[in-house]
Amino acid sequence: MAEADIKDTNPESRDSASKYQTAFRYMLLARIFEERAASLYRAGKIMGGVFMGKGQEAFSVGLGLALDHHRGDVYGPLIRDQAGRLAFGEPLIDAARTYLGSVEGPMRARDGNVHRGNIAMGLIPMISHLGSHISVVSGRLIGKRFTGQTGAIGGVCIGDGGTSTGAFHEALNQAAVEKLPLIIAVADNQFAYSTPTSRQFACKDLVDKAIGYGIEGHSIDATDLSLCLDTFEQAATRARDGQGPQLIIGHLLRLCGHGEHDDACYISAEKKQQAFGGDCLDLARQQLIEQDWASLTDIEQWTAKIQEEVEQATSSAQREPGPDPFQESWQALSTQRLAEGHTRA
Amino acid sequence: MAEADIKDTNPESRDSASKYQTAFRYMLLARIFEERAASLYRAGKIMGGVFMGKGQEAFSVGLGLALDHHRGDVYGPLIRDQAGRLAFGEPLIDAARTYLGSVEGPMRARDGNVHRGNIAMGLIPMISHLGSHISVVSGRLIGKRFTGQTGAIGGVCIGDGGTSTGAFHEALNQAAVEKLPLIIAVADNQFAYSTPTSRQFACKDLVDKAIGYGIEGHSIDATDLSLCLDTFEQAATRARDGQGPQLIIGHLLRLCGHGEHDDACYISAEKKQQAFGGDCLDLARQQLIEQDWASLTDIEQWTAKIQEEVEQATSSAQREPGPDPFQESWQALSTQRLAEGHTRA
Amino acid sequence: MSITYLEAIQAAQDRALAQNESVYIYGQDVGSFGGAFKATKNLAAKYPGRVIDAPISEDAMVGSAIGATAEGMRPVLEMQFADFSTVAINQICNQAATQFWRTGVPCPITVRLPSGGTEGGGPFHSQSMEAIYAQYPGLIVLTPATVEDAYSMLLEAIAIDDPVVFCEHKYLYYHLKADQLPSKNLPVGKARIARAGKHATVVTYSAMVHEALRAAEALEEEGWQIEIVDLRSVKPIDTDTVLASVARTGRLLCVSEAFPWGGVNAEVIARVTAEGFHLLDAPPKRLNAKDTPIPFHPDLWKTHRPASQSIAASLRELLRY
Amino acid sequence: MSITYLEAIQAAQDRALAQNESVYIYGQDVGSFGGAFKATKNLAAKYPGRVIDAPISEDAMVGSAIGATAEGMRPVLEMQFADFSTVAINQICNQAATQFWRTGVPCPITVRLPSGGTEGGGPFHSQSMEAIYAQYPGLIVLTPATVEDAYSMLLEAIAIDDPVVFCEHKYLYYHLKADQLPSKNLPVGKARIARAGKHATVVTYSAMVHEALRAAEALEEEGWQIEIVDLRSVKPIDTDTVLASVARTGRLLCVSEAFPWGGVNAEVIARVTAEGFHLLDAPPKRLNAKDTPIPFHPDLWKTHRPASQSIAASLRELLRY
Ligand SMILES: Cc1ncc(C[n+]2csc(CCOP(=O)(O)OP(=O)(O)O)c2C)c(N)n1
Ligand SMILES: Cc1ncc(C[n+]2csc(CCOP(=O)(O)OP(=O)(O)O)c2C)c(N)n1
Ligand SMILES: [Mg+2]
Ligand SMILES: [Mg+2]
Repeated sequence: MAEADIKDTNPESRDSASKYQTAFRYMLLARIFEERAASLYRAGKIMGGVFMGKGQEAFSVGLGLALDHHRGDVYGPLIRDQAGRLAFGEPLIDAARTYLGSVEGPMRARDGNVHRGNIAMGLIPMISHLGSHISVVSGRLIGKRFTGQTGAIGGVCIGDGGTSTGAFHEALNQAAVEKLPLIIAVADNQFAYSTPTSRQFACKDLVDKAIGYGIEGHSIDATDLSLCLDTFEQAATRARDGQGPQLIIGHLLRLCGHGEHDDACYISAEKKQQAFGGDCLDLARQQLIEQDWASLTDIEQWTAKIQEEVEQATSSAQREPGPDPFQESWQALSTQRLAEGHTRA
Repeated sequence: MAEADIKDTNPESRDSASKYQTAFRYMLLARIFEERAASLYRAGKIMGGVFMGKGQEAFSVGLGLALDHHRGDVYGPLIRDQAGRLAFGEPLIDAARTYLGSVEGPMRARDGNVHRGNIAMGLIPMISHLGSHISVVSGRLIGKRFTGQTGAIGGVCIGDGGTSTGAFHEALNQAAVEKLPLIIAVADNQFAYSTPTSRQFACKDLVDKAIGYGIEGHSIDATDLSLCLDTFEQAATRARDGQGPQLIIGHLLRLCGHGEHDDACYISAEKKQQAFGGDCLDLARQQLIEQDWASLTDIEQWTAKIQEEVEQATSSAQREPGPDPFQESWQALSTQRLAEGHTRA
Repeated sequence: MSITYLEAIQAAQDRALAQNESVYIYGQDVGSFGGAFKATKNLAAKYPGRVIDAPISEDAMVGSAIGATAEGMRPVLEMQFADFSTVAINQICNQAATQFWRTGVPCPITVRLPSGGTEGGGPFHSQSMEAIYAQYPGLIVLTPATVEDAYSMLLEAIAIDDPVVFCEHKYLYYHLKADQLPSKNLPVGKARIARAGKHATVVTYSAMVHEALRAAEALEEEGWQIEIVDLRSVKPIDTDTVLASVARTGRLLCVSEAFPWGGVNAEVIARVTAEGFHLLDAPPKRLNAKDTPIPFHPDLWKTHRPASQSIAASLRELLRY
Repeated sequence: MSITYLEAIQAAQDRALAQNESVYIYGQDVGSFGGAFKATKNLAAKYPGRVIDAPISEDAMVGSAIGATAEGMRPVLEMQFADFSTVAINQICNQAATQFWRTGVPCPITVRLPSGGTEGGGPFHSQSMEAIYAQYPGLIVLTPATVEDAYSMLLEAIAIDDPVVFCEHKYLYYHLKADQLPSKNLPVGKARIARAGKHATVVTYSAMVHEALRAAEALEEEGWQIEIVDLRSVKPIDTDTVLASVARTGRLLCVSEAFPWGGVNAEVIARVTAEGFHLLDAPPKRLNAKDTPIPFHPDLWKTHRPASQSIAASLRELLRY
């Protein structure tokens, strides 16, 4: 990612400036990449769907940055977490390859869309069934407890709609009983596909669920990058300190369709003017300027570099070969001798 | 059930006396019946298991009495709700027949144990999978809403362990979103089979879950019959008044094994001395005497009559024929023309 | 006028809602949005309060529908994708399917499963689950292959007093068109001869009917007349129609898009070999998808599922025997 | 010394815990209580912190086990009854079973399912779910019929790098005894000739092996020698051993306690008729439980499931052909 100098000289402020900058640039990278993916989708170059994190990059990047895979931290992102994935350390090319069906991608074109992961680096390859990846992240923390890998934490993402699943409940409760160092980031973006939260839950704020699980909860304006960064950083510290699961609700608005096939006609224009309706990227850009942490020229330069980076990733993924069905093993088992292969008929 | 006069002359107090008496006698009936079932079980006369509500009759009867199936109310009891079932109006003989495998029972010996119900009278025939009957009760309320049966409410029972199921969560949330007139009675009897609540959930009191669903919650000492009666009565009124789901947590102790095959060696004797460890039946008996709502002689008479009633039910069920496999239709579909019957082979 | 398979499903629900006040529709985004695939388009506006958005709670969706039937309702549930019904399987197979047998009270729910593979669908948006459900007593499992069947069988499913798992194929949603909706049709439980022939029988259902038809055309050029039986319903199976066809042709190939172990193909072969062993001039064959999850990439997906070419190749082998 | 099927399961878990630090056990009441059936008796005390009580959250139980494998663990999960695994099916079939294929990282979990019918078990404590799981790619499904297999196959299941669904039969828990535990045994994936014969082959597994053996004894008195193949593993199926037996006898009866539609019986028949059609002197037959939920009452239950008498009757029909 493009680097830039931080002008502030006060060390503490320099630290936050630097972190803010880093976060902003991941957000920008995610946004620009996803816009590119959307245009490839419209051009018919992407099979499957394209799901954007537009409007929730600040919340997503907050968790991604709070985790450190070098320390053994585990991350379970969902469909709108391109920014968090980048911050966690997933290479951009993995996203490009997965969307574009390159056989060199982490899922080898067997799985696509946003269903990628990297188990070795602690990045959970989500399946589609909402909520079902939470207990998988918990299981890694349980595994680490068994193997004595202390100090590692987990972070997992879910949407407002995903909180209605049985899997969400069972996993949260289990994490609470096991007092796991798990951050659960709920992006309340006011919609699950077309369904407004009024048809999804009846509590005032999803953070009201924390007490019922016996865990700590925080509810924030997720359009505010500083707040996101601080909240997740504190939550990570508390989780590492043995304070158990941390439920963080981020309030924001989905600024795009559910996927790129969806024009989101059901989201009224006023929503954007109301609380949490802003674009976190615009707000962060303003903040950078206001705090004098970056100039417009800096941002322009970053943008240009990022555009180049995105261009490189997508065009190199596009040049890469797709899968060859005749090279495929067509076996789902790792134990070769027990694999039956095709039907015997 | 045996009747007795109420001595009090103050009308309000007479009302509560009468209700208390009625409740007590259902509790007694349930207790005596289940003790009989347990002894039949020990004598090898009952296939399957016997599950007792010992210690939770007050809580169970509270909900059963608050519901009125003549008004269209619906009741979804679980394994420890013999008292509530009787109060709701289930004939004792149905329990005896189901345990003893009489073909004249409501489940025609196809299902047994405590899995009986009567759909027409609003009594849900539970399946074993914990939590899965809650949404069925909700569905009946949704159905009543469609068909304009106003004023009816639902009541559903679950244990502390059952709150960990995904089904519990989905159903509670759904009921909250639909603002259904549903009372959810959680009998926190400190154990799920052998598992203490510390391994089941991490919140202080399960009532803490109410706010997270956006519903009203109440937590009571469920060894206290008056409290149970009042709480459920109020909850029923609030549900009928459109206040939405009412979560009621009853604190008590399971005073028996999980089933009669289990000696509950894992429940320490001290538990009975601690808070909520008392026997609600004993406490209610004391109360009856103290309030002068019944004399010892009255209670002895009731007991004798109830014993007779239980004896009659079990012995007549025992005399009844079991099912005849050759008379069975062996078809699971109501649409005869689509039933395949046995394997064609 | 021309109507697609998807429009037929919408029309059937429209008609069911119009005809019977007890019908309601419940599922994620089925309300004003009209459903992920638009199978309930316009219905919420046309039938206020009867086409309802559900939370992402498949277990509770089905459980509540079961309860509503006891009040006389006939709920139609939409799963957003068949694959997501795994989290409702307990309610479908243990609660709904057992109710009539346990209590004598029927449970008329219809569970719509947008099923089967499409390009780029991947492992969790492509599954064919009919054979999972068909194993459980108490369920009826339908797999319409035509626009006409999508319409008439869905209407019939809603009218049937037992729980019906309605496996509609997403690949056919837009690909398949008919001139008009049928006014009458074969009843549920009857298979249909989709193409008459005399050299071999293909027994299949859903999207694979069309692959088989294409294969039959290819073989016709080679001089073979292939009969194709469209099962329409995989539970019950119309064994008589299948046997009658095998009696005519002496050769059987079963084709299904589902995973290879067990399933409809194995069940049909077990029935035919038990009751029509002497009718067979060659060993029965079957063709399924491969024994891996369903791949995302179109090039893999096309190889994973049976298609006209692989069906034709199997048929050639069968005819050579 | 004598050891039951249930004790063998306990012993296998004991040995796995002793041999491999990565093994842990997770399930409702498996800790100090030792499990609903006492299959983990004493293990919590012997291996502190490694035999853990789970909340009533089957989905999260399996999900967390999947996660733990990525840290090198080899979890063994106990479902309290096989029937309750329906609420974990999504994690087993979509998360665990697909992981290796999707990512190349194996997922060595073992899910123990106390399966099958017992007197008074009823519809929700008696199910045989092997054929539900066997349909999904990526799973191994084992069905031990003997004390020796219960022991050695469970040990092997825990050692296998893929997710294993281990269907242990509750009826055999106490009914079946052996003199000692085996020191070596057939590997997973191989079927066993449980009894040699030459007039007909019965292919079966789990508790039905013993019913078939009794039927074979009855037929021996009538002069028939019945060969019995115990599949041991229903995914994969050892088709070669089955075919070799049918080659010897020319007649096939498949017996399973599961519901009649599809399942192991249909799969075996499809394989045998495809690859060994000419070996058959009579149409293949099958015998399953009836197509209703499993009845509670012992008199109904005994008629619902296949048993030695009905197996013997089927064999007589088969031999008469
Ligand atoms: C169990 C399950 N049911 C249904 C779906 C289909 N589905 C995919 S995304 C989605 C909406 C998710 O909404 P939310 O959780 O709020 O996340 P957002 O898309 O807003 O980020 C639905 C219903 C699914 N993936 N899993
Ligand atoms: C989904 C599911 N998993 C497991 C079981 C097995 N089971 C039956 S009762 C029980 C314990 C229930 O505890 P709780 O809910 O506290 O009720 P209690 O027995 O204390 O009344 C368990 C684990 C079940 N019935 N359903
Ligand atoms: Mg959302
Ligand atoms: Mg309890």
